[in-house]
Amino acid sequence: MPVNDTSTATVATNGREIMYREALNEALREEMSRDPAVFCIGVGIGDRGGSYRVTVGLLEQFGRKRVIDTPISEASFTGVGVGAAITGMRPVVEILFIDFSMLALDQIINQAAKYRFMTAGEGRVPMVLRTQGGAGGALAAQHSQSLEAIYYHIPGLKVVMPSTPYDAKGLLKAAIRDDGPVIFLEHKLLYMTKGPVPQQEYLVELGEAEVKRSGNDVTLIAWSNMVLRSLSAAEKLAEEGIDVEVIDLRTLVPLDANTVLESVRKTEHVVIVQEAVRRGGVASDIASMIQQEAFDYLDAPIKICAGKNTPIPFNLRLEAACVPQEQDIIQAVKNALRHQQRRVPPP
Amino acid sequence: MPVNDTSTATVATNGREIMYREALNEALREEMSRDPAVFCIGVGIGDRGGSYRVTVGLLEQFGRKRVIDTPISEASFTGVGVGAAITGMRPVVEILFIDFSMLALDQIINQAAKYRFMTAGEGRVPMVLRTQGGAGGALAAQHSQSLEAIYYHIPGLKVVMPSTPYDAKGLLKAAIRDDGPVIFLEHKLLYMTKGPVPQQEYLVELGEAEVKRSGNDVTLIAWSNMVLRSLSAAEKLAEEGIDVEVIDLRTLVPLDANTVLESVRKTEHVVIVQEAVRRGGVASDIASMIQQEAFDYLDAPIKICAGKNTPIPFNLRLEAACVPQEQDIIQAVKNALRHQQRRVPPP
Amino acid sequence: MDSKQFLSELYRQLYTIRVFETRCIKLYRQGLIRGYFHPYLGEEAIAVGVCAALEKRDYIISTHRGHGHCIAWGAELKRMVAELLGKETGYCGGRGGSMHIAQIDSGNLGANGIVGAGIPIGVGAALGSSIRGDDQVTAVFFSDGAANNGVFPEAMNLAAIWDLPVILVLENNHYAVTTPIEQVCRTRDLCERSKGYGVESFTLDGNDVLEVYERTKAAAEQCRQGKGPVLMECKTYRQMGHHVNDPGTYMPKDRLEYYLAKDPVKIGRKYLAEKGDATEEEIARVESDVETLLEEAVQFAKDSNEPDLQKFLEEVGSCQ
Amino acid sequence: MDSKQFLSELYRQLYTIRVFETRCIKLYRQGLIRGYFHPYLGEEAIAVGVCAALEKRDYIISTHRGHGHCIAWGAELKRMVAELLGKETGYCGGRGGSMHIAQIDSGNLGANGIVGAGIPIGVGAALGSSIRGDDQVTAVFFSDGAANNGVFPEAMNLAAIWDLPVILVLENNHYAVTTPIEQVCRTRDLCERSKGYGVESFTLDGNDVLEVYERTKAAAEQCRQGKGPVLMECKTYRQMGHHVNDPGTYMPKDRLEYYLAKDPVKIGRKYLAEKGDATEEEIARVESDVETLLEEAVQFAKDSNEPDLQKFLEEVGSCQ
Ligand SMILES: Cc1ncc(C[n+]2csc(CCOP(=O)(O)OP(=O)(O)O)c2C)c(N)n1
Ligand SMILES: Cc1ncc(C[n+]2csc(CCOP(=O)(O)OP(=O)(O)O)c2C)c(N)n1
Ligand SMILES: [Mg+2]
Ligand SMILES: [Mg+2]
Repeated sequence: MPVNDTSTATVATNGREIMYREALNEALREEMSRDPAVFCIGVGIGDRGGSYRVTVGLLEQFGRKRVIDTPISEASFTGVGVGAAITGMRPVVEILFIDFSMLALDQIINQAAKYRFMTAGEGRVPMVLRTQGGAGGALAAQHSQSLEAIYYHIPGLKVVMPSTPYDAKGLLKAAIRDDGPVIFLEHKLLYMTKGPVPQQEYLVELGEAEVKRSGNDVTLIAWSNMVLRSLSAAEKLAEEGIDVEVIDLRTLVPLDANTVLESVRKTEHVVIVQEAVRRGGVASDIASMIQQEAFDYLDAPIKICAGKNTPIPFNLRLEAACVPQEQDIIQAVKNALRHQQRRVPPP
Repeated sequence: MPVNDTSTATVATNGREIMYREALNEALREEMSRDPAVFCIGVGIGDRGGSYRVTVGLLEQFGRKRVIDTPISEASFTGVGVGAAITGMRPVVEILFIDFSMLALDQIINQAAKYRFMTAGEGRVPMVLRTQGGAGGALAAQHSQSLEAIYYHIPGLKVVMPSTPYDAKGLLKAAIRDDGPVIFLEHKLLYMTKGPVPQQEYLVELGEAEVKRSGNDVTLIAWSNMVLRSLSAAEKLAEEGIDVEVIDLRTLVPLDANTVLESVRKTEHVVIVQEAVRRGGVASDIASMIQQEAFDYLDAPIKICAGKNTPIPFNLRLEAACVPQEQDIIQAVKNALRHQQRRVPPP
Repeated sequence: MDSKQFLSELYRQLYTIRVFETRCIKLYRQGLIRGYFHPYLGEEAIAVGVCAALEKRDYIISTHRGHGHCIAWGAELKRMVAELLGKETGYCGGRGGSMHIAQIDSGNLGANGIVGAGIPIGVGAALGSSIRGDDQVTAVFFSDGAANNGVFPEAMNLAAIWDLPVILVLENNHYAVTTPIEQVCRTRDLCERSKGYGVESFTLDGNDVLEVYERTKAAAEQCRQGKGPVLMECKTYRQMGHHVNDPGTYMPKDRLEYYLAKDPVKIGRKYLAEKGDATEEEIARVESDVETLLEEAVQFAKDSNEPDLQKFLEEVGSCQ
Repeated sequence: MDSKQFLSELYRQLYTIRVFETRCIKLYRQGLIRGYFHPYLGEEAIAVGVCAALEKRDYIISTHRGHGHCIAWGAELKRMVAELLGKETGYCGGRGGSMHIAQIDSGNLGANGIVGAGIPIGVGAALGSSIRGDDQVTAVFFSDGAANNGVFPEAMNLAAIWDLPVILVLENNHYAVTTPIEQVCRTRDLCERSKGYGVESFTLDGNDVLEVYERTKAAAEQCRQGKGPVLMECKTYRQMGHHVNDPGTYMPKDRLEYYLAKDPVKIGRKYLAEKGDATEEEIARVESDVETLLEEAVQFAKDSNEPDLQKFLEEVGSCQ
């Protein structure tokens, strides 16, 4: 029986640290070993082991029937995943970059997301779509987008965005076991990051945020790669006496509103950090939810620290300027706290 | 010289009332007559005159070279529009239902939206993508979506959603003349609605909201079909002594934040009405912008009245329950005002 | 199954689809059915021939013009009519409607409102069978218009390179709404599109139920032998416009008459009479049985409840 | 243009691409170029042959492996290198990089990071020409992998039914990253995929610049006559891995050696020497001229400024 828990602390790691991509690889191996219905399909995942080496070794272990290299036919192999899922399989479809998933959105939005609903619950699409987004490394406008907001808006889809190896593994396993469909979004800058991952099997349930750092002055909400940057910003701010609580949403849908609201009611100040462009992003939605549910607790406007409103440029300096950096987050927190001071009458 | 104005009042209509779809038809005719670079392309727009009869008569007037019926190849004929636009044409691409535009999102999001940016401003994509969304008439889950939030989130796209024949005509003409790309979103329930449209040529500039009803108690923000419902809700509320200001955004990108904020600072109460599902919708973004820019003016949480979190069902009663109705809007306004009363100390 | 019984069964199916569509068009005109309704009139032999040649364990996947596929696959008429009427007792509890009817437990994976989208989904069902090692075939129905959606060649290629047991049933009724196939295709036969993918294909008379049946039988056999997909282009014609409300005035009279003369239901009736040696009386009994069943179905649907609004809202509310 | 001058020009182009790629790979290894870099080494004859056969008024559209197309179309080396280095003076002011280089005013509509996406865009350029009545041809470059994106058949069909002046230049280098074409295609020749769309197609030796040139000339002529698109499948092979960092160990040695022996630059040199009667000295002069130009370009790029951050932020800030 896997431990069904949500915090890194509970399962002893015995000092084992592995990379995010290795954690994902373990999740796939374990689930494929456990359940013959699970299979992987995508471009370059078999012989090549995946562009980011997440699926390395799976072909050798599970064979060509269950680790399927496809032609560059994103729309169709995603649709193939949907069809296999409907008929009892548990496909893990990989699309190399979230940017390319734009080719497959009919199958995701019109088919996978709606099938269960349209069939009044008779149909199920236990499919995981793994893909990867974010800026980093001068990959330019068509290989750097943060597009989770598109999936977030579609009823019927779950959206997962882990930030640590521990969460990546536990959430991917849970996603594969979920009735789905689950959009599982990785970040290209996270694959090589390391963290503790226990030997023992465990799951991280979908829909549970984690307070990755507790604090009293301001609630900082982030997901995916922005969690790491937010945590280091929080350490810097601590040196200046600002005590930041960092919440890692981990799952965007279902959203763990309780954890968020509880923290907001405590700190009365909120910063949401998002790599995606601000307009129409997930941060806006969370802000709108908070102002509705905790209006009387807010001492200052919710501050959103987000990507610039532009496609990502090739040049590395410009690229960096388009995405929240540690310094931007620090500034956002200070701005969030400053508003309050304006409202306090001078002594 | 067309009158370049934004309010229905300015241009005399001499009592002429035409339908929304007729207004769009006039816009296309006028722009195609004016500029030989403008052409229309889509499924069933020529011989059939369009599913909603917007393009009726264009084939006869402009011939097959400029009114092009296509196979069911949404991704490619949208891409064809992009290519034609890059090389000096001004295509108006029609996709029958916004739901089907999911097939063309690579061309819209990865190509059209980014081309100008990636070429450092050298390239231009003066293309209009006309499509149509919303629920109505039991068309079920794949023909009823409100997906403007997807386009709204993508830097490089403009998004227009007119609610009246007057705006439809003036905005479509402006969209065709714009450097683009412009996503022009119509609503299936609006095509047969009538309104005053002057004989004289005019444009409605992109990026200007219109106060369609002024009031002092609460700011109600809406777009597309929800404007009509909001206006009738406002009339009902007026009978109960609640004075609602109704803002029709008309263009979602660029967003006319000034008009919105000015109203909010006056009324101190906000309701945003959106047909799309709430999670990740445009309303959330506008709410987050308002709470940031006018935090100290708000007397109550911003209330969002949105579609239910579900694909649209076939059955008409269920369908109606999924989309804000007049009664829901009335209730939302009352709720928005009620919060205030809780904060006022009892006499 | 002896020939008479078999031919009688085929005819029963053909006739059922015919009267189902005819009757439901009436319900549509009476305002009892709303939304889109794309009649299958004139194409009945394809659904019936294909489904008769498959096994119970197989899968089919359908289109926006899908009532015929459902019926030929064995759907209950009462749950069909109920779904078209948007009732709680319909196959999708009134959530789906004409364009989304499915009967998953039987292997009918459902209709689709997106033209062409069912093709990769069907290929995916076949991939599942292939992974599991199950001896199942998937028949994917689609029409000429769908052949212009890029997922058709894409998904056909996937089926080809993985040798998947898929029968691609191209119901070439020569129109996509009002667009004649000649306007959107340079070649005469759409099945030629499979050649560049190394996929066997052929045309056949889609109005002849026995021809459809025989060719499907052979195709299914090939599929089960692991030889990969087969594309069957069934030439046919709609007997009316694209949609209930489309008068179809653009359809040339002589073409329409040619196909009306080759009416698939009449052909099936003739087979039953001539090859099956059935008497006029026996045939009339089949017909009246079908009519009775259908009237019961209509009554059932009319008597059924609308979906419960409160329950629906609770379901929706509990979803994230 | 007399034959010697013409062959010399072809060779100059071939050699330019060769040394450009080789030099820039060095810059990549030195960390001066970042992001993706897909070398065109071994495929030079296709870009050069195709572009030489077109007119200045024509259009080309390129791919992620696009440096060769740009150079053959006449791009300035210094602005090319500058773009790869992400400099302000690059063709896209450092915004685009290798995968998005375009030179729109010259008719090069640009590279693309989405495999296959350029195909409909190119067809759109041709549609524009056709609407305007301009006598322009559009050459669309793409490789075997892109032929599996549904937009290839979709867009080819559009070009076919509207008789658009499009040359579809399929650079079959037999790989999509590490995926060999045999693994994702049942047929030997990808050009067979055009048959089902009524589009003329043929294979040719993509390493032979004169063959590419001649066949393109003829195809362009057909296009200008209004006969619609032509698909040319140019057989070729990469001389290294998919990407600068890909050692390409999966490429069978004998295949690689076969193609290395058929090196397009060597073939072009031989043509110049034999058909063009150029002396070794003359050829060496072409080569050294190219090398000088390239070194100047590299220096120019190195000396150029990074894009101005403040200006960029103002641009972005002023956008909605
Ligand atoms: C992707 C997509 N584009 C357009 C439509 C609108 N539409 C509905 S049915 C239809 C015609 C389909 O033609 P065909 O595939 O030949 O099927 P038939 O109606 O002949 O059975 C069209 C264009 C759609 N539903 N989906
Ligand atoms: C739609 C899409 N899918 C996947 C990729 C990742 N990718 C980049 S290049 C490439 C291989 C392309 O192969 P091919 O079209 O043969 O071009 P070649 O590299 O051989 O020139 C892949 C899969 C992409 N860029 N776009
Ligand atoms: Mg058809
Ligand atoms: Mg290739």
